[in-house]
Amino acid sequence: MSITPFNIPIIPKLKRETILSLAKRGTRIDKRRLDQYRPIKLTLGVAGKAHGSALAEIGNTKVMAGVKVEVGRPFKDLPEMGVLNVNVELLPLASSEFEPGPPDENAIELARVIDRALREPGVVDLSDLVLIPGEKVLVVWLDIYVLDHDGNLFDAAMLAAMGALLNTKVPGYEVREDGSVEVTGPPRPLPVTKRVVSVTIGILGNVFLVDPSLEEEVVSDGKLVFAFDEGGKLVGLQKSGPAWLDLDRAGPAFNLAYSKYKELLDVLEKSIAENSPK
Amino acid sequence: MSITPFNIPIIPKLKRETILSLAKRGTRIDKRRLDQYRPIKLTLGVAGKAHGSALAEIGNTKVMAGVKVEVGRPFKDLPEMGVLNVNVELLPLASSEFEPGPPDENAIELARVIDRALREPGVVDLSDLVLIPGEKVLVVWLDIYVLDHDGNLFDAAMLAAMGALLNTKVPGYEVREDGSVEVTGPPRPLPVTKRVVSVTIGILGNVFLVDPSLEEEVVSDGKLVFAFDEGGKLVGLQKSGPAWLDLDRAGPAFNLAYSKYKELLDVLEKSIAENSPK
Amino acid sequence: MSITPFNIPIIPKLKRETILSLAKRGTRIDKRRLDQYRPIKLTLGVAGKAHGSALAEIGNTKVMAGVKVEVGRPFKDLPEMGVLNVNVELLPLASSEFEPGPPDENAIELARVIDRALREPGVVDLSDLVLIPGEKVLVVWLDIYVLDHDGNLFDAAMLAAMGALLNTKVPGYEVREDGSVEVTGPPRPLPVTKRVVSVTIGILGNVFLVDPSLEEEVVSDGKLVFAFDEGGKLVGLQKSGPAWLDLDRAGPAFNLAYSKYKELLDVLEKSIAENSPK
Amino acid sequence: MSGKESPVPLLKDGKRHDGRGPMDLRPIEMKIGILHNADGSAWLKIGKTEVVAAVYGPREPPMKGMVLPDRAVIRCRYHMAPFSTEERKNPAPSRREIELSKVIREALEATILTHLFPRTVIDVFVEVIQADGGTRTAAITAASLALADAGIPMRGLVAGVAVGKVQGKLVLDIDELEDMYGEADMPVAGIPTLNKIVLLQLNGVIEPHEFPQALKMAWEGIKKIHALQKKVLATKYGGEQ
Amino acid sequence: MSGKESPVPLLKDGKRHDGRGPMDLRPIEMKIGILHNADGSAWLKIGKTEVVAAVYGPREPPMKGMVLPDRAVIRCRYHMAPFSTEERKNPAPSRREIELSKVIREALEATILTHLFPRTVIDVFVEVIQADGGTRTAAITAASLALADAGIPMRGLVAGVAVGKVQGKLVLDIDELEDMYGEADMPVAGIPTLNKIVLLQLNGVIEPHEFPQALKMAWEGIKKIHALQKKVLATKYGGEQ
Amino acid sequence: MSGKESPVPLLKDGKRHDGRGPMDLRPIEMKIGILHNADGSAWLKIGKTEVVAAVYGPREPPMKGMVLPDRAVIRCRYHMAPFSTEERKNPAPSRREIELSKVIREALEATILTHLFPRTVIDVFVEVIQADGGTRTAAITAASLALADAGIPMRGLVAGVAVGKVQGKLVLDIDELEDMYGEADMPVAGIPTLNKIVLLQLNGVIEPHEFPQALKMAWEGIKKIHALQKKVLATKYGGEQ
Repeated sequence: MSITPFNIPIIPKLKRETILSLAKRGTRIDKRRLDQYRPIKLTLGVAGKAHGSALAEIGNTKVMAGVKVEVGRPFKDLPEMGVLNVNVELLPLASSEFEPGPPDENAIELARVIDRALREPGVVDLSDLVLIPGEKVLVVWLDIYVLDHDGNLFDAAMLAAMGALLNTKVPGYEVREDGSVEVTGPPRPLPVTKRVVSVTIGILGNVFLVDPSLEEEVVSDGKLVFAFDEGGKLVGLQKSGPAWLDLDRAGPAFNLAYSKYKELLDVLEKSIAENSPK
Repeated sequence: MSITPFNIPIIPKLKRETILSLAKRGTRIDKRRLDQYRPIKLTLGVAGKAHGSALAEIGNTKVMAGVKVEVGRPFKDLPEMGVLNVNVELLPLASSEFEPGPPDENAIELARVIDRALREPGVVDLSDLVLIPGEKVLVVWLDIYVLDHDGNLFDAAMLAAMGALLNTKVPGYEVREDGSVEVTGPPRPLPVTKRVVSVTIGILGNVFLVDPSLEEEVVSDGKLVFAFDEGGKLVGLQKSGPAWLDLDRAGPAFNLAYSKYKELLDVLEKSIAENSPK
Repeated sequence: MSITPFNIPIIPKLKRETILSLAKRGTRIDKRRLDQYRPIKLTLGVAGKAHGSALAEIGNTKVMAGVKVEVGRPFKDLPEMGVLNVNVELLPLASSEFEPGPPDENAIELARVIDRALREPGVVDLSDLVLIPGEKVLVVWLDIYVLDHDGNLFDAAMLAAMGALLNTKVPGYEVREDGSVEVTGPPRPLPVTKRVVSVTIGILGNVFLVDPSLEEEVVSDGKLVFAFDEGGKLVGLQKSGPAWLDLDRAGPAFNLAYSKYKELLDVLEKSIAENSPK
Repeated sequence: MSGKESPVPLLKDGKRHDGRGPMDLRPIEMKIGILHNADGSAWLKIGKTEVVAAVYGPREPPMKGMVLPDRAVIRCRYHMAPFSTEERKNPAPSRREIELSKVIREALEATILTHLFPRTVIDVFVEVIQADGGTRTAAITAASLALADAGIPMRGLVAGVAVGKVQGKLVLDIDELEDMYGEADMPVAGIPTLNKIVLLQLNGVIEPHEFPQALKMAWEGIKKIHALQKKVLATKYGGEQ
Repeated sequence: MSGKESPVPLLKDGKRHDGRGPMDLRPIEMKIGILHNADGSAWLKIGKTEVVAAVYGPREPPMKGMVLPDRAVIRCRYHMAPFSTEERKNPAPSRREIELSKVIREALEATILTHLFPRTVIDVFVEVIQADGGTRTAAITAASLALADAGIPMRGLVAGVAVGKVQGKLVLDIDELEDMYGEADMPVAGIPTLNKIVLLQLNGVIEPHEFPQALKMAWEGIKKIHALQKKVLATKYGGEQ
Repeated sequence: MSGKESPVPLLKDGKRHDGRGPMDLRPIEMKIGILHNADGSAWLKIGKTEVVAAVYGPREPPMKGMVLPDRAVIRCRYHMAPFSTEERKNPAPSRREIELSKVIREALEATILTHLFPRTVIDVFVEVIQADGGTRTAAITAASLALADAGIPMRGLVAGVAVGKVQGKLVLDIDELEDMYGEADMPVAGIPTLNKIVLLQLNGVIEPHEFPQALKMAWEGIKKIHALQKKVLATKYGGEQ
């Protein structure tokens, strides 16, 4: 069951007015342009026992992602496919609003939006993760760990997720004659076939703010998350929050997001390049 | 742990007095005789993806039941028997008193009373649901869905359950040589060997009210649920609620229930006849 | 998450002062010496359907332990070892402070301290509990049932646990040619290789009280639990509660505990001797 | 009622598998005041079935709002020790335990004078130490003793016993074997001094004419158990012989 | 979007597997006031997808403190019957159901005049009786009808439908087969009288130029569904033809 | 302590498998103020073990009634990232995490001046990012730094380290390999400026005479770690060199 958040501080109406009036002049509280991201940083290989990991920072927002690859069973209806599980933890470290406990609807929504944006375009080639068809496959656990929440968790989580997947080395599993599986060979990169990034737009009335900070999110009506693959195809989309959107503003929102996705892709590419063996 | 319900509206004592004084004159708030059911209706085949389903209505009370048949494992101590699972959901749609969440003690009691009334007389021939003894059997999931609660959920649920079982077509499972199970043959009816109905009597002091409405249940001390098979054998019995019952009133209560079970059986038979291929 | 207990009666400061001033004179509210246990009693074979059981009493504290041995799977990384599970239930019967529900942090801490004191010195020879290596082993369930809480649950639980293990007869499992396991042979004693007891010391400021009663625990800062095997090796240790301990008082605490463990060992030995066939 | 055949005959020459006649109860032992902390407690053994009951209260509710303005709230837990059964029972409450906690609570609500203690909670906790048939009726019998031991006013003591049907014949106080391989199990509990039934269930199949007969047999058993209850209370508290 | 091939062609000679053209909705039936206890209720069938919605409130919060000082709290549950799907669905809420409950609640928050009912709760419960594609948009359409039936003031009725992509072509109101073997599923819900989008998601892959196109198709569907909503309300309540 | 043999010798020519002597700590790095939202935070790496700690408070309780009239309530969570271990760890709290959260909370209760903040809550959250032995003592050392960073008054900084026994010899600051194949692991935490022990556990078997010896070794380690804590605080806040 989903319930209107009621345990929240009162929304500062004055702040909303300020942000709206700044927006009319094309600027924001932190001096950014309406279509400007905060500084973005992606660091790969931040957790040594993970098979792959990354830390994404957008402004003060910090999201870590870690990948573990294990042997498991395929889904009954997909016997020749490995398994990808995406989990998000909104850690209580990250915000005074986050309480310890199992993932709530916000964590689940975040995980599922990222899951779809990875799964639908086939970012991980799951057909390449089969050991014994119908019996044993590789299960990829992608755990997204939100450490510091200063707004725009979707884009940071997406970036961390892609970074971690691209950083992942799969242990060299081999199937023995008796059907047992052992790690014998050298590790190999996870088969990642595409790169995906997301662009989030905050909605305040008729104003669009790219990469909303927490301060901006709190007074927003909601947001739109667009996920793109490296070729610019739309591979995910989510209206999140109680906002409504004018029918004729959907196109402009899409165009705004489309104009930004390459920036994030560049961050991703750069960090991979820095990280790859020379 | 069971707790006296404490989150309930105060019981209207005046209403109780009214019902009691009407009962002395042999009648009820809705003009029924003390031993009279509200109109009963049973519709089969109401949920297309279920293998069997039914909607039972008693007055304004509406209970749906749906059956799904799946391949599963037998119980360890009953390797040559299929499995029957009965589950009840008191949906929040059905009453302002029902909250979303896992089945509470009321839902569990209801499910278990119906389960026993089906299991003990062998209503479903579980020995006819074995694919590979000890390994693979058919599992019958009987999900009872309470949609509108205007009293006497037991009888409505029992009727919906029997209707759904009698409406069930089991997929034509076949065991291959390699032990795998596939749907190949034509569906066949679920082996239902008996018909069972229940008769519920509300207890208010020394007054018995057959088929109590919600209004009557709220002011009652409790109820007695008697389940009978088509031959009139007693196949289930439950005192529910904090009522007590005079030792010498147990016989009359039984006789009252016994005098009514054929009415419900008739409803069941009629709906089956209407539904069967001509 | 662990939370400072806040649903507790206010700690009686006067009582604390009384206990401290008595302690200065070397005595206690119930006239015991500072290093004196209350009467200890251990009765074996108290629960007929358990494979082994015992009831330990220390003063008014009553703890039962029951063992069930079942066939199960070994841990993946320990294919040639049986499994020992230790579970503690702080029953609501035992104290007005215990609420029904899954084990809380106190029950879990108690279970884990006992588990370690049994596991680390190899009290149960798990290598002797293997039926088919990597496939089927014996699983020993040790359920500790706290019936009456008058302080010092650790020592009573440890004693009940050891008593129950020593009382356990393992059903005579045999592996058939087809890999199935059946009970055919005569039962045999559980392979228990060592005896372990614990000695608990209550800490009030600089005062140590052996075997604190509930009255003493309530005003204490915490306690130290030392577990010893029959040879006097230290096989477990836990500071429990928010107390601190002077660095130079740790040695004296250890020595005090060490001076007492044989008393408990004697109780254990005596009850085994009484129980063994003559 | 498992559909399987019993390993031993359940009736032979008018005797049951353990030598009892059809109307014989198993040997019963009862004790009260066995726990230190509880306000009232009782231990009951009938055959190999063994239960412990404890009562706390009337007391403040454990949680704000868990009260009624005109009477006490009863909390009741029927729970089985993991080692009380043939196979280890997971200590998390099963659906069976949840149902039985409810029917036992409702049985006790009928006898406790709850209106004397508005805005309080009375807790009844029962643990099954060994389960060999008839645990719910043993639980309610012990709970009633523990309530009396706690000094909580009741309309009357509650006692319970099950009547079963084995090889076509009604028998009193069935044990686990008779329950498992018999045709029916009808647990009954009541207040014999008031001739009131407070618990009534049936698991199995009986003929219409057997219902009054089974009830009558149960009541005979209940009266015998009630006499033992009175005796154990008198031993501790005197009076009410 | 399973990566597997469809057992039947999803498009053939411009017709879909069930004979519809790309812009055809499935047959739709709606009823309101179908439940006795709920303050408002609705039943909706679109193709083989079937949902029931009930509304309770505005009413006291079920739990102290679950209120807002300036408006109503909305509680929303999207839930699937265990027998509504190909394989039996566990009735415990899945991650999918939790997400959909959230997006449906957020969609309704945009239209309900919550500020008229401070310190109250409005409950919207939807059960999927049969799932054959488009259940979330069916749920929101039915929920909106149930809200109207309960007399809860809204800025406008909400209607929803999904646009899908099959064999490279956008089609309206996809069913389960088209969802499973198609390339994309874009559910949209909105208030057609105000031209406001309140729900927008995408599961799958589309080209940039297809986004405005898909949205336009969805809106055509939404307007048709909205016309049916008005009709069923008018039949009961008159007016607003 | 798994009973299995180590793949490498744990001691050879007086050196440990990683080249350390018996009294050598692993390399340690500490940082404070690494998180934006938390009132205080710290990051600590010792060998390959890596933890992050955050502190919120003193603040209003998250739930009415979760307060004490005379002091602050401490909430403490020790939690491992799913990717911090050899096999993926389920993020739901394990029994081990529940116990460690308790002993860490109790250790911190001894040093925080909780009576200065009645009716408030102080939250201490620790995440293990990489687990290679000594995570609980790393957690408590980092938590103490985060508390200092949050400006919460303490009787003294807490530092912790484990002493282990490998191949019959006591060694300081064991790593995971030494823990797994060694004979004992005795974690100790304390306030070195006051000579107070606040955490003390033993997992394994030691001789009676080894207990004081192990404690002495731990205290040497604790003093060294404490010196590093002071240094990192001084770098940010000056003073207390």
